[in-house]
Amino acid sequence: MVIKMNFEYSEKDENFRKEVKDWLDETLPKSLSEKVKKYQRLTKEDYEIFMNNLTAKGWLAWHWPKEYGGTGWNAIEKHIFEEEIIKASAPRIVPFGVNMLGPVLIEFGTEEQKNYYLPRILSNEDWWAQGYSEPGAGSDLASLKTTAVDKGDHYLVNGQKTWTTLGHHADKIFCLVKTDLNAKPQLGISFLLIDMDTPGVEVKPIITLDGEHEVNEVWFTNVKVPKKNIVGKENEGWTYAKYLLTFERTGIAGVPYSKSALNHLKMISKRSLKNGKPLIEDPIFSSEIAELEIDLLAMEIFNLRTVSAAAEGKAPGMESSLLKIKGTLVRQKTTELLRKALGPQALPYLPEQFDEGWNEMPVGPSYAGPIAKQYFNMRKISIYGGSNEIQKNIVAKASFGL
Amino acid sequence: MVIKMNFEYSEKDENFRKEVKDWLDETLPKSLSEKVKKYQRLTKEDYEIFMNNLTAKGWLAWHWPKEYGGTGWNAIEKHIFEEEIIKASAPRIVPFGVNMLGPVLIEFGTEEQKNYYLPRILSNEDWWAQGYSEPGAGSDLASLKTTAVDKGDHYLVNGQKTWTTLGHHADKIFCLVKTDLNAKPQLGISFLLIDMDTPGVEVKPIITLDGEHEVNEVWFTNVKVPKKNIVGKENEGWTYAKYLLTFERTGIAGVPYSKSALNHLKMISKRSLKNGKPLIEDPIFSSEIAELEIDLLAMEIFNLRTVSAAAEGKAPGMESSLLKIKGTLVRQKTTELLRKALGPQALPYLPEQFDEGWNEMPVGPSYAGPIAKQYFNMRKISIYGGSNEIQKNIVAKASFGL
Amino acid sequence: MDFTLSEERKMLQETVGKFFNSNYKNIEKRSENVNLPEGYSKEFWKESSDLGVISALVSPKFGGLGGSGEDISIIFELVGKSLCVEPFLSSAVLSSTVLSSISNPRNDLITDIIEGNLLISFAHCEMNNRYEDHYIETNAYLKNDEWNINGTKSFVMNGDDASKIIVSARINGDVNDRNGIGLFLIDNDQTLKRPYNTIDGYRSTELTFKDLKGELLAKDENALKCIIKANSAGALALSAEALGIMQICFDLTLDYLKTRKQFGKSIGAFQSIQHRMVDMMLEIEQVKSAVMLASSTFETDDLTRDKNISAAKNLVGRVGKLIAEETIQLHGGIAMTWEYSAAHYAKRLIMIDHLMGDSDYHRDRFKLLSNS
Amino acid sequence: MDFTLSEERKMLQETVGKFFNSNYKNIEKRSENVNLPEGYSKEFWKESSDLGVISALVSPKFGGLGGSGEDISIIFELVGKSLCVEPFLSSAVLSSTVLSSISNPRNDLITDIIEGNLLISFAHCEMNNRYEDHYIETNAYLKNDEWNINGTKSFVMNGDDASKIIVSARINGDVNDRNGIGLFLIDNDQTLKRPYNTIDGYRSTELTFKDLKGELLAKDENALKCIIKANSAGALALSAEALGIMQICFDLTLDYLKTRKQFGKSIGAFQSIQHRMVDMMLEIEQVKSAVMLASSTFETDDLTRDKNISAAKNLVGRVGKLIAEETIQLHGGIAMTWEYSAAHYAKRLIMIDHLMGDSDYHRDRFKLLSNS
Repeated sequence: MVIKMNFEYSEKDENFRKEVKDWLDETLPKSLSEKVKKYQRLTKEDYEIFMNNLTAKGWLAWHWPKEYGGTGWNAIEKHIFEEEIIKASAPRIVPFGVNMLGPVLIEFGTEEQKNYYLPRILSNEDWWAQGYSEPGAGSDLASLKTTAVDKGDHYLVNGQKTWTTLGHHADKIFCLVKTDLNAKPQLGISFLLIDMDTPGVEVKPIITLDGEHEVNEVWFTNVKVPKKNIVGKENEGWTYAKYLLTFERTGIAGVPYSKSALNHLKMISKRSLKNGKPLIEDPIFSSEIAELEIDLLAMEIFNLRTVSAAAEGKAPGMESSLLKIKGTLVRQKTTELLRKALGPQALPYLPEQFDEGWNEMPVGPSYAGPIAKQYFNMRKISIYGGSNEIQKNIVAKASFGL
Repeated sequence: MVIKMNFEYSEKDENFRKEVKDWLDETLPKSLSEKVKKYQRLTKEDYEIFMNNLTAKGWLAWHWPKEYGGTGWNAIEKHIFEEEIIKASAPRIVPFGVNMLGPVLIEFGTEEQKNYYLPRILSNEDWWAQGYSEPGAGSDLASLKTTAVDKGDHYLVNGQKTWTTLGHHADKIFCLVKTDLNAKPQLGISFLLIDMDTPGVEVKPIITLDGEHEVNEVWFTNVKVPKKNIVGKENEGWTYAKYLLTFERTGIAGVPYSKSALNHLKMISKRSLKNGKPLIEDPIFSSEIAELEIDLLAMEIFNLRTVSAAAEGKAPGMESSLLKIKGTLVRQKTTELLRKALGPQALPYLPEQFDEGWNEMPVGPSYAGPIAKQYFNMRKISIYGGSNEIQKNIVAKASFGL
Repeated sequence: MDFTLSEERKMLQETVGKFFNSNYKNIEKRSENVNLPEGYSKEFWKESSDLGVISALVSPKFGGLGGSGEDISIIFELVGKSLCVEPFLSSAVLSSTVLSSISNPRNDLITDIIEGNLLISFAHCEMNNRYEDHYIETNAYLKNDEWNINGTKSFVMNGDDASKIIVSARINGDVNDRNGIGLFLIDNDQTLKRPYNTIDGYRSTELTFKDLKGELLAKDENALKCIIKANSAGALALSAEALGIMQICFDLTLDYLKTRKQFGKSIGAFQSIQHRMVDMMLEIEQVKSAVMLASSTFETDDLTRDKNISAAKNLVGRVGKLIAEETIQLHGGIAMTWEYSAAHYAKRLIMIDHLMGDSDYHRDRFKLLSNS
Repeated sequence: MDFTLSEERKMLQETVGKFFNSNYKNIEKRSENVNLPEGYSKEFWKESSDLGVISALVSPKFGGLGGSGEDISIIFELVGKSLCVEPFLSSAVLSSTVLSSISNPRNDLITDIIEGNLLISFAHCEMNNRYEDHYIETNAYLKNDEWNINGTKSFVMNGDDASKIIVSARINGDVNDRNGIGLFLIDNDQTLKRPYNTIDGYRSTELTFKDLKGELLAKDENALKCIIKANSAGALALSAEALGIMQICFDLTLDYLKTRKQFGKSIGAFQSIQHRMVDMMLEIEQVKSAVMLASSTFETDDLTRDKNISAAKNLVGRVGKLIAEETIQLHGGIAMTWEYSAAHYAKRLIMIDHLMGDSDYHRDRFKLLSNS
């Protein structure tokens, strides 16, 4: 009765990992992965190169069922895939079309919508953006103010969305809009697909505290949207939005990101000097690294447990929220220690160095440039996608029976 | 216009400090301060020796106005006095009569009550206990269940009080009781003085997690209490209780306790070995001590600022709550580091060693015996006297205007 | 990958869980055992043996029926949930690990332990060696072909009732040398004993030896290897025990928050309390993960074994403090009382950090092993 | 004891506060100054001089009107509240401290600084000396009775616009020796400059010297003493600046919590948020206390001065992180944007820990000074 747990990947899984790795080795341009490694700004084309490669390989829709052109992978395969693309420093797969809208259309779209939109997502013909958040309605979508008024053959949309990531690259946006103004919060909301080139749609950049332009405001002024662009039933958009929010998220803990940041931290701590000696030999700094590494090690197992359960068909419940909380804290801690490791070298800020082709001498070691910027940028991960506070509320409500 | 702040005590204050110190040197028995230093159990007589000395000197009622036999000291003098008695390892002044009931009687008592009770408190003839908390009503006194029913010439009291500190030594107890059963919470409460030897009063010990008997349950079964024993008006006891709760508390941060614990910690860290070297040379352990010392240093100034403002007649508001919170955290942290410093030496538990006259060889160094016990005992300080959570609620309500 | 419980595991967990539960129903029952002359229940110990609980902690190679990292974790998670004070750690884990790891394993003695007939304590700690594997002041010398041992061992769990003691002693070299250590088996009847209870209710003893005859079990490299393995096995067992305790602490606190009312609503309805409960829950999941990892790599190479065990024990130390302190704080006064079980769980949880290396020790060891 | 503000202090605080406020009304105005060719507003700097703000940072002994620890704290708390980017720290604190602490104080230069006619930067930091006072690679040698300086200085605040530079350089000994250090005054027109903005909006420069002639200001013991005093004065100024920033962060957050609604009530009504605000408030009071103590002992013996300043700067580093991170987190997305002031306060607060010694450096220094 000797009892053993098995933490190893199966041979099938290991083969799959090798296939992903080899494919990335072969197809991912070195110049592109270098840009990612150096935290340089990615152009729309940079994303498209990688995503077109994925399309060609049939791996773009890694979350979709096979019958719709997806991979049909189980949770472990998805986990391995995600781990490898991060390890290879590939650009991220822009999720709004393929990972967010796709599953909603597959579940709730009309045949016409599926036939029209899904192939365009699979071929990267459409670049989608997400229109959920509004000023005054972040984690709490119940207080939306953007309205869509029924005008017979179309809706007339007015309002403002915000935090629209990469919205300046997008052709289309899926939005939550109020269609019943008299309904209670969370009711009377519809899920609407809008062409960005419709008259009255305006995209305004938001510059974040690190000086970067990644997110946007999207303004709607008397925008006419054809009625067939509604997904599912009118006034039931909340259901579809929730479907997305609870959608299985294997990568939510960001383990591979934290692992690569931890390695980077160790490298930098070996090169940074404190009193003439490598910082990694400082007993206190190395202890902070060690406890972070232990937290990450435990979280990796926690994540694998959840992935493994998902592969067996158990939908993760509060685990997703707990992993989101811990994952963001661990990842933020790596950026904090990276910043601390640099000492005064973290101060210089040369925004031009993040442009492609910049080849001046940096101030200080070349790895120093993006570190402080990255620390401030990463403050966002505990805020967006349901802030950590919201996650705690969800866990408490779901698990405590209080 | 060179600007200087003055953090020094005035000469008058320094003279006062010397007077207190000299008096303690002279009158406090060495055997008694040794017991306090060794965390040995104090008998009723131990407390009385010190308090009778204070009475003789006219310093027992250090919080009272001069006209009632008090000292009339200002906040700085009170602060100095408290600091010195703690530094001298004197027993604490049992506060229930002199520091708690006294001020309430002075403010709200009848002439008869004042004339009868105050001299008995001043002479240590009566040993008072406090009857506020009940099972199910700790920090929230509004849900009291002990009742006092008006029977013409007396009240008939039934119910149970708990956490009654040193109640097993007490002759008398002041209680909050429900006199109007139909009133809303916080209303219908009266402030009643009860003789402990009245038939129907029963004291039962509560043994705390460290194995000690300091607190008690007090049960009332059909206890007859004369009507003249009510303080102030019937059903307005809440006002008097609040008066006590907001009563100026200079010592709330426990700074001198933490300072002496910090010194003890440094001493033990010098003697404890880690890999053959004194623990104090361990960079991480010494850093934990250093940051604790810095927190304490800042808190000492914060406390002095509050004391100094009080001496000028400004009643401390949220400062009391903030000092209570930080004071308990710092003090608990000292007990935690003391425990950690010992390593496995913290394990042995010889309850008999805390009895007077125990003179066997301890297990391990003589300082080790009380440390773990003290750590567990000190968990109470963030719970009682209004838990830290309650203090935060108070500050939020009073200061944020939310 | 397989994180689910096998059928065998579920069975073991269920059977032993029921058995522990029926014997450690409540905290008074535990106090009775604590106050027995031996500091534990000989009866319960014998029954544990009959049920195969001790056997489950020992590998079939040495006459047991289990002994994997997972077996140890399953049993000790239950030990934690019941706060058992029987000699599972001292005799069934530490001593049997030494006896099975020496060059010539002593299956005879292990069998006696498994059958509940013999108690052997492992006397390694000393007043000054804190948590070190190799810092040893007790010494042994050879005279007329016989080993003689001198010195004092501290914190010897169940060292008063054990018939035999395994003693680590220095044969040569400086107190802090990694070489020159020997392991000896001695009879406990001639030792000078100073038994006492620990603050968390366990029986421990100071043992003094004056020219006491001992049988050499291992020396030099093999001896140190055995000490390290025993201490690692102990740290794993304690980590699993702590995990069991944390789960009970969480459940007790949650129950309390549901029933206790303040200002007209249950305390658990307060958001700040809920968020703290989520933090606790999250960290317990982290500990569970670390214990699972350490268990699953217990039989691999020494480096991986010790690194993962150190990760687990370090996390247990940090999270244990959080859980113990929050359990008391969120309960308020009630968890400060002797008669309520939460106080005893919290005490044991805190004191586990004082056994087999605290969070600082294991963080440093993890650091060392990560870089080697 | 007297913790209240004297009339003079109140007046200074009020006058300077009003003046700063009217010039740094909002974050756009600050961005304008940041983007000026010199990285700050020469006009505002001159007006500050006319109003006596620079003078308030210098002792009457050297031609100023203030210069006590309290003066520095008052001014820099206001610098923090306005996020001013003018050379108060580089020229008015660091350089004037050196010039007044050398054996033959240079009142002439100090007067020029006070009058706003001369900017002098203090070039001590190097790419590899982290926060150390004495670790110096830049070197100086004597040739034909003239001092020549070679090396590169990093993170020289306002080092592009300054006319003169005070440079620390090694005359003899190893990079890490406490002795053999010299302080030199050089003209900045022949240095090789690599100016840049820092992430928190300040102008800094890398300066390279090739056989550059310099005037010796101090050497050996006196030089090190001056460096330590300048860095301590800088750490005090930064601590007070951080205190000012923390107060603004707290106020901005509280305001936001009152106006922003979620799930039908203002966010500030959520208890878990309130408790976190209390933690912030409490720690800001702690920082205020530590800064007051450090200010009041600035003119005592060096040991007390440096110990209390290290206590303050260590606490500022720890609490600064808490306040900056909580300010962003409790605001949610809005504090992540460039156009909202909280982001800039948070950035400066974090980066203050990267100047004049971080929390780790000052904890270690406090430890050292406590034991001496």
